[in-house]
Amino acid sequence: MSSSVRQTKCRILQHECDGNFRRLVFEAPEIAALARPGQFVHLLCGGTHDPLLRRPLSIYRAEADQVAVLYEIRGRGTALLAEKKPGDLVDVIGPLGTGFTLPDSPTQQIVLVGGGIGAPPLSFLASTIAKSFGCERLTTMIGAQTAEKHICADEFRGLSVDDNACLLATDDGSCGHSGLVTDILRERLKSESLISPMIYACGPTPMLKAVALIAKEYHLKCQVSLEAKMACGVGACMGCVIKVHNGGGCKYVRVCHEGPVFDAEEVVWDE
Amino acid sequence: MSSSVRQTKCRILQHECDGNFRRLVFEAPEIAALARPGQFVHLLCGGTHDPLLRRPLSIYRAEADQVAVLYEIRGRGTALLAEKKPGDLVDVIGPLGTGFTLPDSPTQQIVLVGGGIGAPPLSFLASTIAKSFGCERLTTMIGAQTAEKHICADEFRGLSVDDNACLLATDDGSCGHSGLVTDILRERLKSESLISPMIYACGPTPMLKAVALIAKEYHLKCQVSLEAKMACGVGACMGCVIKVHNGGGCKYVRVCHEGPVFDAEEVVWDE
Amino acid sequence: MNRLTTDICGIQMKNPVMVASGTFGFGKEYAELIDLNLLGAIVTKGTSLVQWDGNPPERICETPAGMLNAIGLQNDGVDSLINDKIPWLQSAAADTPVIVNVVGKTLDEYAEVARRLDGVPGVAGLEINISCPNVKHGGIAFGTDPSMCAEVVRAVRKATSLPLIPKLSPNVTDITAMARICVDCGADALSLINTLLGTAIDIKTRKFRLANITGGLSGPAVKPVALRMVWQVASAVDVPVIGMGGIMNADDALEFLLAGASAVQVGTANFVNPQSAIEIAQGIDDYLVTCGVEHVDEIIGTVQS
Amino acid sequence: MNRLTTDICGIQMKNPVMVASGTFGFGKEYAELIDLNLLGAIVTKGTSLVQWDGNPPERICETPAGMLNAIGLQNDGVDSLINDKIPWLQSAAADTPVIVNVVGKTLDEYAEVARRLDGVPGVAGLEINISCPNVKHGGIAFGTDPSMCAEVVRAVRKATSLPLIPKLSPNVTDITAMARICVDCGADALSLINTLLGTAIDIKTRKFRLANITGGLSGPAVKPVALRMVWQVASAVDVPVIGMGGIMNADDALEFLLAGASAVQVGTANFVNPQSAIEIAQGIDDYLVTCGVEHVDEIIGTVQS
Ligand SMILES: Cc1cc2nc3c(=O)[nH]c(=O)nc-3n(C[C@H](O)[C@H](O)[C@H](O)COP(=O)(O)OP(=O)(O)OC[C@H]3O[C@@H](n4cnc5c(N)ncnc54)[C@H](O)[C@@H]3O)c2cc1C
Ligand SMILES: Cc1cc2nc3c(=O)[nH]c(=O)nc-3n(C[C@H](O)[C@H](O)[C@H](O)COP(=O)(O)OP(=O)(O)OC[C@H]3O[C@@H](n4cnc5c(N)ncnc54)[C@H](O)[C@@H]3O)c2cc1C
Ligand SMILES: Cc1cc2nc3c(=O)[nH]c(=O)nc-3n(C[C@H](O)[C@H](O)[C@H](O)COP(=O)(O)O)c2cc1C
Ligand SMILES: Cc1cc2nc3c(=O)[nH]c(=O)nc-3n(C[C@H](O)[C@H](O)[C@H](O)COP(=O)(O)O)c2cc1C
Ligand code: FES
Ligand code: FES
Repeated sequence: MSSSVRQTKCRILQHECDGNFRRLVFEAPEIAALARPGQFVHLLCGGTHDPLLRRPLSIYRAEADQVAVLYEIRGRGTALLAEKKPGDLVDVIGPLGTGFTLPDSPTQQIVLVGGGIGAPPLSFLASTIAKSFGCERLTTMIGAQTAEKHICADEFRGLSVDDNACLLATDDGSCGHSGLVTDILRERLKSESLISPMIYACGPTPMLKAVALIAKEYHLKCQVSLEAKMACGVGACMGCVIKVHNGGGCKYVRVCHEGPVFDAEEVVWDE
Repeated sequence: MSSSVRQTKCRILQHECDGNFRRLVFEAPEIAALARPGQFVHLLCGGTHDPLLRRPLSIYRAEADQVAVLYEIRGRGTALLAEKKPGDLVDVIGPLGTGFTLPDSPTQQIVLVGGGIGAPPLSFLASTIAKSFGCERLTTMIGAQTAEKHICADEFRGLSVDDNACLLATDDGSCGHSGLVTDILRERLKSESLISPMIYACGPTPMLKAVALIAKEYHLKCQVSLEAKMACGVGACMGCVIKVHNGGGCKYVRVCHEGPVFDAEEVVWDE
Repeated sequence: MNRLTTDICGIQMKNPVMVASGTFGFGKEYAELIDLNLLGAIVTKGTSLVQWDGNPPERICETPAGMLNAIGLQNDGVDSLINDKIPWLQSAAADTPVIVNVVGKTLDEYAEVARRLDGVPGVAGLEINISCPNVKHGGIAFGTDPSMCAEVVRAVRKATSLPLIPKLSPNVTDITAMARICVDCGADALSLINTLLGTAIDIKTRKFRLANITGGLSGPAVKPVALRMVWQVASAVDVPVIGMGGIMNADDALEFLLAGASAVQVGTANFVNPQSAIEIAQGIDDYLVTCGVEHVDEIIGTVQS
Repeated sequence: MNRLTTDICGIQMKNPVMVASGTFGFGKEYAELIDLNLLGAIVTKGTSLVQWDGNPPERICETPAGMLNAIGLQNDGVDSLINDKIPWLQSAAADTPVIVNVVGKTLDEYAEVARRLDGVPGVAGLEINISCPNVKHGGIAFGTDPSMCAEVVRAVRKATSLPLIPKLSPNVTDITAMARICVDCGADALSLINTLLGTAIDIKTRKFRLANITGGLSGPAVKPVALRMVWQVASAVDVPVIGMGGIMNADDALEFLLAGASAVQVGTANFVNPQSAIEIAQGIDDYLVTCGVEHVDEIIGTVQS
């Protein structure tokens, strides 16, 4: 059986602090070789029984023998992870989950819509798309609370052909559009500066829901990356489900296995 | 009410590693001022709920505004403590317990009998005795498994008037007497090179029991410092008891409050 | 902290955070480390008619996020409580009500302790420990057998006019049944949970870690079970419920209040941080301010399903 | 690892370390991370007669040294098990016996699942889940009510000749009573414990953290309770006992063996470290070598009081 996932104790190569965000780079040649944008790794943050479970983090970079994640300190697990130093080992399972499906045609317009800590997997996706198809048809729209919370803005700018291809929004107006990133999306579609783009979105659920609604309205293909509390991360515990449409009815599918990336129209958003 | 115990977050000043032993020095002026030989501090080793409880460590030095402990990594609590670095804070309650009662007369011979990790409180006691009465009548006998495990030998040597006043024993004969430290005690009493000394002992329970038997045989005053698993450390939970004689019967008393130092003849050793 | 005033069956407390029986001695042990007058109430160590020796050591053992204890209710008996400990508390912690935790090996013993405490100045109420898993004769059997439970509460009820707070055992199939029985027999409030019966083995010596073999599990490990039971009982009875089990910080305490507890007790947390109860009261106050709630009563039992 | 061979009511295992129901899917999920052939046995996710949807999310929640789950037994039903999952396991893990965890909402459903599994190649035994706290219709009621418990075991016993292993609920006053009933009704072995019923509240939203309100507590937090129950049951019945609840490493597993478990199951630990079960089997072997014990059987139930 060809294996697509690994558990390894990985040496930390870099661990940089940027405000409340951390950029963690570890040595993991096998995981790096297997990783696709939208997939995640499942990390042991502490060494004791409290907190007990692993934490899922999206893959932000997978190059040569290195994997990087970009995370925000949200609670005790990420706080413990943040204490680890270069040279320390971190127990990683990955790559996990079903990532983004790349566009089949290089001629289609592509728009990436990110919010907050949803940016890292989109950054990985953007660089993968750029490698395959170039940046010509790529537009990124990234929202954050404030200018300082724009974590991958420089990278997105680097992959944009002009200023119109990388658009920022902040809740407080401290940078780019003052308001929601979905305002920008809607405006661009309306003004037809974007025509029938393929949408990739990752960010807070309300943002994803708004993007999904816009996609539906304009009959656009849209992939969203969702979050859920996870235990196993590998599809065994059925703990991380979301509701999706299933024929006339609904069913629960696993964010860690069938997702975290789903077609927006599959997802039952109402609840 | 005059207070004799403090809870404070203390800054770590030094934390040195010597094989499996660690010497931890922290800033705690109030605790240092109150501390007496034989007392202990109760330390929070980790920051999570696992392990949950504090760990008791004997006070090894209390000078000016500093308190020092000397400990061995035995399990998860001490392993977590060992990770702390100078500058970190450690939550300390102390000084706790009833320490050694100093001899009332400077003319009496004094012998300190220590085993393994029992040496640190005796070192504190030795230096206190030396300050009050000088070293003339002080003899120390310290046992350990091997020469490397003799943790305070230099200090005891420094406080001894001649080679006969500081005697080492090792299980493997790698340093000093090959065998038990109690062999030395017994031999010295038999040869009358020690006459009616006051005995202070700290170390593993079998050693303490052997010392207590010798003391009884020679009708000597003997104080022993005992260990017990502790929860509160302040006398509230009744978790740390040992059995002592009580009139014709027995009763349970708290190692953290009535102890850790007891008169050897008080203790019910049979069990 | 006016927002925090709490009345549990007539016991007036300045805040709803009490210290739990057996984890705070008789107050004196912690008097040098915290200001006892800042506590909502002090619940004493279990007190019996005569002095009890308790169990042989080892009596405690740490477990993941918790601890086992098998103290066996070592205490000096009710007369020593009345003559020494209560008067001391009255002078040292005049602002803090004292609730006496009552234990017995027979119905008569329970009743007699309650009788002696009736009318003693400085005793605000009785918590009836029918649930200690570490006493062989009565204890656990009283707390897990419905008819024995009823008998104890009735007997104590007859013996005293003090507020009566049976303390329920979690080691039962249906804790609401026990709760209803207690209320029917005259309980003014209920405390829960006592400890979960557990054990631990030392694989090196191949012996049980506790001399008593089994002990009571407490600490954060038990919190989900305790919270579930408090929610069940608070939904099932009309008397105030005092919730406890693994409360380590204000967030934990607030979970219990939202689940329906009118007050909480802090136990094992005292060992980890003697300031816990005081910091928790402060943290509850902060939460109320942040949420714009005027009084703690307004959040009790308001969890949404 | 000849020292570790274990026979549980005719189920031959190369070691006494199984993976617990619901924590290992149907084996496939972990097949790329560990060698399934090194496991003592695989217990499948609870399997019902027809496909079950399970509970709405949130289904899980971390707790101190533990977790709550309210999966609600989402599964594809017994036919999918027989047609897809068992054949896959037979080819991928030929050396490892598979025990099917059976659930139902009625007596008939339990019996019918058992009947369909009778004689299916690759099914070594049935674990009867009478104790899942997350199913409303049957589940918990079967496992906590003595007469319903008896009925389920009897019904399943009639429907199959496979080894029958009821899985007991810890949410009872006297687990030995339930154990005896199961044995009297034809159980060949017993598994315990399933999860402890608990809950958790999000104080920010003031809602329960689980959509189902309550869930089952597992992980190291429950180990002392699980070990106590295993010791009680192993002392009370003559059939083999399979112990579980918070086993994270070989030391934990050895505690259960010393307490009287003939085999153990590893559940929540799989989430933390998928290698757990294999490392535990190795660790038990190391312990036996260190202690000079020839076979694991020799240490079972040898804890000294
Ligand atoms: C597929 C996936 C990819 C993710 N990628 C990233 C990423 O690249 N960078 C990043 O910073 N974060 C990412 N997250 C979220 C990250 O997993 C959580 O922030 C982290 O688990 C919180 O752990 P904690 O111990 O610090 O917080 P906790 O103390 O556990 O909780 C703090 C807060 O975070 C929420 N939370 C806890 N666990 C999760 C979880 N598994 N999913 C969502 N919310 C949770 C809690 O409800 C609580 O509100 C991802 C989550 C998923 C499911
Ligand atoms: C009054 C007193 C003074 C002490 N002074 C010192 C000292 O100066 N230096 C030093 O190295 N150690 C000292 N100890 C022992 C020290 O407290 C334990 O080694 C420590 O608590 C072990 O914690 P752990 O988490 O590392 O080990 P754990 O994982 O908890 O246990 C490892 C081993 O240590 C034993 N142990 C655990 N807690 C205690 C305890 N409270 N007392 C005795 N044994 C225990 C366990 O049974 C086990 O065998 C003292 C103990 C007491 C009671
Ligand atoms: C060491 C110890 C001693 C206890 N003694 C008593 C007691 O005497 N009477 C009683 O009713 N409960 C006693 N308890 C139970 C506590 O009061 C409380 O119900 C339980 O520990 C759960 O709360 P916690 O998790 O906050 O500790 C004791 C608990 C501990 C840890
Ligand atoms: C996510 C999850 C799902 C579970 N599903 C089942 C199940 O389907 N059937 C069952 O009998 N037990 C189920 N259990 C209980 C476990 O098999 C086991 O009895 C329990 O978790 C205690 O062991 P542990 O602490 O090692 O996890 C489940 C446990 C968890 C954590
Ligand atoms: S986290 Fe276990 S199935 Fe997704
Ligand atoms: S440790 Fe609590 S009384 Fe000694």
